[in-house]
Order: sequence, then C-alpha cells, then structure tokens
Amino acid sequence: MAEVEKGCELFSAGHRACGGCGPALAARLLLKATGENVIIAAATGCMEVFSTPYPETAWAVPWIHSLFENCAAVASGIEAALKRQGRTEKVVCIGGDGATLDIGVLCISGAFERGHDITYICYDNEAYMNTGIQRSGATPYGASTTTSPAGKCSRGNPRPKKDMPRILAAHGAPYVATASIAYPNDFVQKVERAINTPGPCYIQVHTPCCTGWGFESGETLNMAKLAIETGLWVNYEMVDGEVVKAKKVMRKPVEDYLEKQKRYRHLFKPARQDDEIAKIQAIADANAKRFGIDIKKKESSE
Amino acid sequence: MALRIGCVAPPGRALDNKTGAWRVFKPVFDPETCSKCGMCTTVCPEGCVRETEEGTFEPDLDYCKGCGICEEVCPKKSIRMEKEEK
Amino acid sequence: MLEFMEGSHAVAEIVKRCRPQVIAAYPITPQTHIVEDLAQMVANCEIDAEYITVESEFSALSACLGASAAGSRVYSATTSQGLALMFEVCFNAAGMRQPIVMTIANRSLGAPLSIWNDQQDSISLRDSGWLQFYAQDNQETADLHMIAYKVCEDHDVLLPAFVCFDGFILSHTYEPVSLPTQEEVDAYLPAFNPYQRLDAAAPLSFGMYATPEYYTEFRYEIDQALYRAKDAFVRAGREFGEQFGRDYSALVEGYRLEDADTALVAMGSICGTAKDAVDEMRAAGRKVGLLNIRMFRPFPAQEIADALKGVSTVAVLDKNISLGSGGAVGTEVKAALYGSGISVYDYIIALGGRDVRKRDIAAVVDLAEKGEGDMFYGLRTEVL
Amino acid sequence: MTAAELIAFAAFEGGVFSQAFPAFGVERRGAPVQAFVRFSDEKIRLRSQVYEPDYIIVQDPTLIGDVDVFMGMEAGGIAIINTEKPDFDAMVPKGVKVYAIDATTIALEELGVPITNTTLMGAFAAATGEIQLEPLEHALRSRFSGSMADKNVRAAERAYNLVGGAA
Repeated sequence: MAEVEKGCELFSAGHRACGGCGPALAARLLLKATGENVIIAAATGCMEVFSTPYPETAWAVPWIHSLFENCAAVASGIEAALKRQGRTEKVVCIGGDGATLDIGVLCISGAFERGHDITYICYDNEAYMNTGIQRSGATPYGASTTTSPAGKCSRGNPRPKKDMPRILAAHGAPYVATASIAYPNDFVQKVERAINTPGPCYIQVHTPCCTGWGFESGETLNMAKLAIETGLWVNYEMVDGEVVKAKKVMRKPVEDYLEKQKRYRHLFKPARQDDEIAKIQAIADANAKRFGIDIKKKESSE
Repeated sequence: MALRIGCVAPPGRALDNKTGAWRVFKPVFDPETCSKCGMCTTVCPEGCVRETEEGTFEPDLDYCKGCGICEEVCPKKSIRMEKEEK
Repeated sequence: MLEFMEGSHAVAEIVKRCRPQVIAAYPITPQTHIVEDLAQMVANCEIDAEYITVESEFSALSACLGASAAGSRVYSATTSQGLALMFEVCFNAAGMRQPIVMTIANRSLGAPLSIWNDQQDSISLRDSGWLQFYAQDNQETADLHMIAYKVCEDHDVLLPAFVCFDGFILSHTYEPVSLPTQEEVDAYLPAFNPYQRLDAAAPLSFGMYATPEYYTEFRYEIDQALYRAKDAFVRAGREFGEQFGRDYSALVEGYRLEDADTALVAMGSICGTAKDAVDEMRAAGRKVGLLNIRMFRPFPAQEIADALKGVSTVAVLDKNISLGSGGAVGTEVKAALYGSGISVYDYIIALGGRDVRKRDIAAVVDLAEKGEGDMFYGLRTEVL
Repeated sequence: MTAAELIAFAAFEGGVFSQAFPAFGVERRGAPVQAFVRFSDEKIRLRSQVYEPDYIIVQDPTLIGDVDVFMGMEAGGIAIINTEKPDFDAMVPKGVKVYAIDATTIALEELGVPITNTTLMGAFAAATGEIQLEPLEHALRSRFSGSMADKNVRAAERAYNLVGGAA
C-alpha cells in the first residue's frame, strides 16, 4: 500500500470536507496518480466548495473551476490551448455525480465525441451532497434523499443508477473504468492508465459520503468495500467499449450494506420491506451476471 | 492583502485552516504494534498522517478531524480513537 | 486598400490576422458565415489555430474560457439564442477576468422566433461585465476587433468584449472594407501576454469561490476595471488612428451636433441611415444631429452628457426593449442627462428586422420635437 | 444574391462605392428571393432596403404577375427581365424601359447550367451603362477561376452585346 504514498501532498490538508469524506480521499489519490504535471478542471460541487474558499486553496497543481456543468468544455479549451502551445500537462476533469451524470452530460458528450485528450474523473457519492443530499441520476434504487424521500407512498428513489460508463464507452472512449476508494492502489493505477491513454477517458470512482448516506465517519472505506462485496458497485475496466476486467468477489447479501446506512433505513424500519430489498438484490445479481464477478464457492474451502 | 485578479490564489493557504479544531475523537497511534503497512496514511482524507523516521506513523493533529478511518483500516489495531480532552 | 467583401468575411479575415490560438464556436444564423470562413481558414492552414467544433454555444464559451485561462488568445462568435445560452458563462468569464473577444451578429430573441436583427441579445448581457462595442459599418466592425483585443488584454483591464454588428444588415452585406495586412496587425496588436495562466510550473487555483468577506470587493474590482477600459479604449483607438488613419479615440461619435437643437442617439448600423436622414433634415433647415454610442459598456455617461450639452431635445433609437421598463439605451441616456433640463424621449424601433428608412428617422425627430415619446415607433396598430 | 453581389463588386471595381445585401429571410433553395444594390460616388451609409429602384433585374419571369416587381419604379427606370416570351407590357409602369433577354438559354449554352447571374450582369451593364465591360470582366475573373471564368465572361459579354445592340 505504501507505494501510493510517493511524493508530497498535492492536495493539502486544511480543506473543509467533513471528517471521513470519501471524495476528499479520492482527490488526494487522484493527485498521487497524476503528479504535478497536470491541470485540473473542476465542476461546481462539494469537492470544489470544500477545497477552494478564496484564498485557501487545497490544490497545489493548476486548477480551474468555472461552472457546474461545463468542466468538460473548459477542459476541451485547455487541451486545445496546450496543444497549440506545445505544452505537456495532462488535462483532468473532476466532477461529482450530479455534475457528471445530470447537468454536465451535454458538455461531456461533446468533449468525448470530439476526442479531446482528457481524463474525466467522476467522484460518485450518489446524490447532490453540496446542496443537501438531493437525488441525482447516480442515486441508487431505493435510497432516500431530500428530493426522493421515503414516505407513505414512496420507498425512496424510484430509479436505478444511470449507466454513465457505458454511455461514454459508446462515445468511443478508449478507456473507461470504475473504481472505489476502498481500493486506493487500483484507483491510482486506473488514473495512471487513463491519463496515459490518448483520447478521452473516464473513471467513475465510488466515494461514500458519511453525511449524505448516514453512517459513522470512520466507516467510509468499510462502506465502499461493502458496496463491492454485495455487487451493488462493480470495479471494472472497459477498453474500446469492451469490458476487459472486473473485480471478483464472494458476494454478500445486499442488506449487509443497506442496513448500515440511514438512506435505506425505511427498508428496515418500522417494518422490513422484503420486496424492496429483493429488488435491490436483483440489481446486484444482474451486476454479478453482467460482469461475471462471482467467485464460485468451493464447499471444502469454506 | 491585495485581492488577486479573478479570485485566483497560489497554493498553500489551505494550511491556514487548522481543521484539528473540528475533532471530537483523536487517533492515538501505537508505534510498538505498528506493522508499517502505511494504510493509515494512504486512506487519510486529510493527508495528515505522516511517516516518522522509524517508519511508523503519526497524525498531524493540527489538521486531523478525528474521522477514525485510520482506526478502521489498521490491520494491527494499533490505532485507537480517544475522546479529545479540550 | 479597399476591398469588396461580405461583412462576415471581413470579420473572419481580421480575426485571422489577430492570431487567435483557439477558436470555439457553434453555428447560428446570422453568425454562420464568420465561423464557416474561419473553419475553412483552419482547414487551409491559413491560420495557426485549434478550431473546436463544440456541441453548443454554452460549450463554445466554456472552451474559450478554458483556453484563455491556459494562456491562449481565443475567439468566438454568436448571436441571439446562442448568446442567451451562454448567459451563465458570460458572467463567469468576466468574473474570471478572461480577455475573450466575441463577435455578436446582433439578432432578436424569441419568442416569437425571429432570425432578424435587433440588439436585444447583447443588450440583455449588459450587466455581465463584458465590454460592448457597436459598429456602424463593416469597416468599423473589422477595426473594432483589433481594438477589442488590445483593450481586453491590457493588464489594466483584463475583461472580455462583445464586438457587436447588426445581423444581416452588416453581416450579410457586401461593401468596401480596408483590412490591414498581417504585418500591420502584428505591429498594432502584440502577441498575447497573459497576466496569469494555468501552468504546472507555477500552479494557481482559478475560479475559487468568495465568501461574503470577499465577494463585494471582487465585484468592485471588476467594475473598476470596466471604467479603466474607457481609458484603454481611448488609447487603443488613438493608436489605431495614428497607424491606420481611422481614429476611434472617442467612445461616442457626434455627427452635426454643433448648434443642434435636437439630437438622435443610436448604436450600430442604424446610425448610417440616421446620418443620411440628418443631412436631409439639415438641408431643410432643421437643426438636427446624431450621437453614435460606440461603446455601450462601460457606459460613457459623462461623454454623452458632454456631447449633448446645448441640445434641447434628445430622441433615443432603441433596438431593444427592457420589457416592462422601456428601452435600455434610453433609460441610461436619461440617467446620464439627469438634471440637465434636456428632454429625452425613447423610441423602440427596428425590432426583429423591421426596416428603418430615412423618413422613419425624420418621423422620430418630429415626434420628439412635439414632445411625444417613450413609445414603440411605427406600431402596426391595425394588427393589434 | 450572387447577381447583386457581382454587380456591386463590378461597380466597385469600376471606381464607385457600392453595397449589396439580400432581403434577409429563411427561404430554402428555389424560393423567390430579393436582393438590393446601391452605387454612389460617396461612401454609402444608408442601410434601408431599396423602395424606389432606378433599375430592377428579374431573374425568374414566372414571378411577374405574382409579385409587383415594378413596385416603386418611376419614369426613367430600367428593367432587365430574363424571359423567352416578353408579353408583360401591360404591367410595365409608364416611362420604364424594359430589356427582355433570354438569359437562361445563354447561360445553358455558355455555362451548361441555368444559372443566369453573370449573363444578367452583362445585360445590366449594357442596359444601364453603370458598369463598363472591363471592371465587369475583372470582377468575374476574381470571382471565378480557370475555364469557369472564361465561360462566365463569355456569357456576360454575349448578353452585353445583345442588349447593347438593342440599347
């Protein structure tokens, strides 16, 4: 693990993220992977706000924030300018799931279709955390948020997560991957691969949010790991549109993950909602089937 | 301090914000049982766990928010969260 | 040397000679000829620039912002709905102090949909922090692009600018234009020298957010920079005159205002028609003149007050309507002349491509001299 | 619009100020369109459309009858009309001189396509005397290159001579 610790901190302490912030860790790991020769184009969002109140920036690399939905377009311009000036910095976008899967889709689609040499990192904490935990296109089925609250006639968010990796793979992206802060080295290696692959690459990194999901701050990595162990999050890579690698697991039932988070509390209290839990289990089962992540149990080894 | 045109700033000033004050619990590192795996420093969202000359680790309490992730990931259970004395 | 060409082509030619490194634009009528010409120039290697074929105007200006922050001279062009789509980025680019130059082929805003000319689009961005220049003809349009780059990139200014020329009326009109050579443009406009840029060798954070402790001061600084742009424009305009013989050192241009009783005030191509109308009225013994507002942002209030000293009546021709409040130019001219005793009347005219003739200008003067104003001119009441 | 642009260009080449612009619209190919030209010894500032033309050119004779192509014309005006069958005398205002020319046939013969801009330009030059042959040819040669230039110059000259004979 110590290998990701090389170099100095390019994402500095003193930022204003909540204690136990998954996205803050993702930002640190991202810069471990990119090193100094990078320009970051950031979308408005939790990370942007907790890291850059004037004049206290946490970023020790060139960084630009313009608006919520345009970081891919801003990065397109930066990449074009660097090309024209003969410069070598890598251009990396970073945006949350709202900026990426919802409001920024137009700009991202354009940038990917045009084939700019940029890497887009989506830190996915599965809702609009900056503004107080509203539903996004990345909010999973059944999660209660402030705009998809559980209630008498609602069992939380009624739709599954949008499949952004596949959408961007369909744009012809040469490298698309998912990652999780539960596996820091894997994320770092994927970022290195993405920034060294010519053309537009995409990584969606799962970054649990203790505040938004409702768990203790020390549990952030445990939660990220459980998402993978239940099959609700799959770490995989797509090269030229084909899935080439997916992390295999001995799957646990989804409720091991769900029952630890306040956003799913309505599935267990006041009464257990077996049908809803079964629907979420079906999502995990479908993921497992699509990516072939199940490790076959050997009776003897158990 | 003169404002920098365009709300632009050089790096470094985040360190002015000593987030250690946010802490309720603080991590106590036990170098005796430390296996020097470095997981605590890798996963710290603040980047405030430093390697000592001995190869063990210690938190920079000026910035540690006391989240407890390091305690959770330590394979040797050599980090313990204690209530902050204020 | 005068050459005969389309207005849009004159813009593309002068932009080429201003050497932008990154061009990002989305086609929209009546701006299309400009960006088509530039794309062809890039395709022919006549211009050393990246041309980003963005998927929307919103991305066009966003890409320009990024490229500008990375230290390149940039260019875009748009109009109407496209400019409206850029609204958010416009405020952002000015706040981030990026010296972007963008041509606006002025066009009305829907609904109802109209591709025809008025100045509602750029006027609606008057609070955004962009400098706004309005051209009377295609010669001025071309010249103002060079001046705009010089003013915007001045380290005392560091703001973006719209160079506005009337859609179709200028953009699609063929007329003689004298374009400086590449060497002449290079002598006038030095290579882009960014004040600060995104650079791994000297990292900076751009576009940070400001708490209430700082926000007001940042907005104050932008406002101050706009006022400094007046001086920068005067300098750049005078220098332009010395080099090319066409002087732009005045933010407002008076035409036969000496001894005038009534003054028209207008912006853009309508000034040409108005000058001919003024000549006819003068020939008929009427003391009428015209004030052309060349720079609308920053607003030259003092210059307008000085130029109109001595007239008794002012008729403002407003090719826009701030719905629920009258024409934008008229409102600001009234403020500029507050307390002067001059009667100022506003006329909403030429919206959505409605043609304006000399006799319309004369009719406006008649109305103003009768004290009738603050109205839509030439309403077709029969269809109401 | 091309004809208007070429005529204004040729006039400019002949040493006067000129201006050409279309009646801006959303018409698709084939729909009727209008374009305007002004010449002057002084710089042209006027931007309004032309309401009282001294000259008109009608490229498509089928418009006559549907549209009042002579609107605003006064005695002394000149109309150049592309037609095979000049049978519209009743509509011509008093004092307006009409030159009918079968520009489509000339264009087809010289250029191989029924595009009459350059042919009518030749006719206009001869009928009005506003443009001399030399600047006209110069304008065409800077607009077209190679054999296309030759063909267009020939078409214009043929019309010029034809109308010149009639004038």
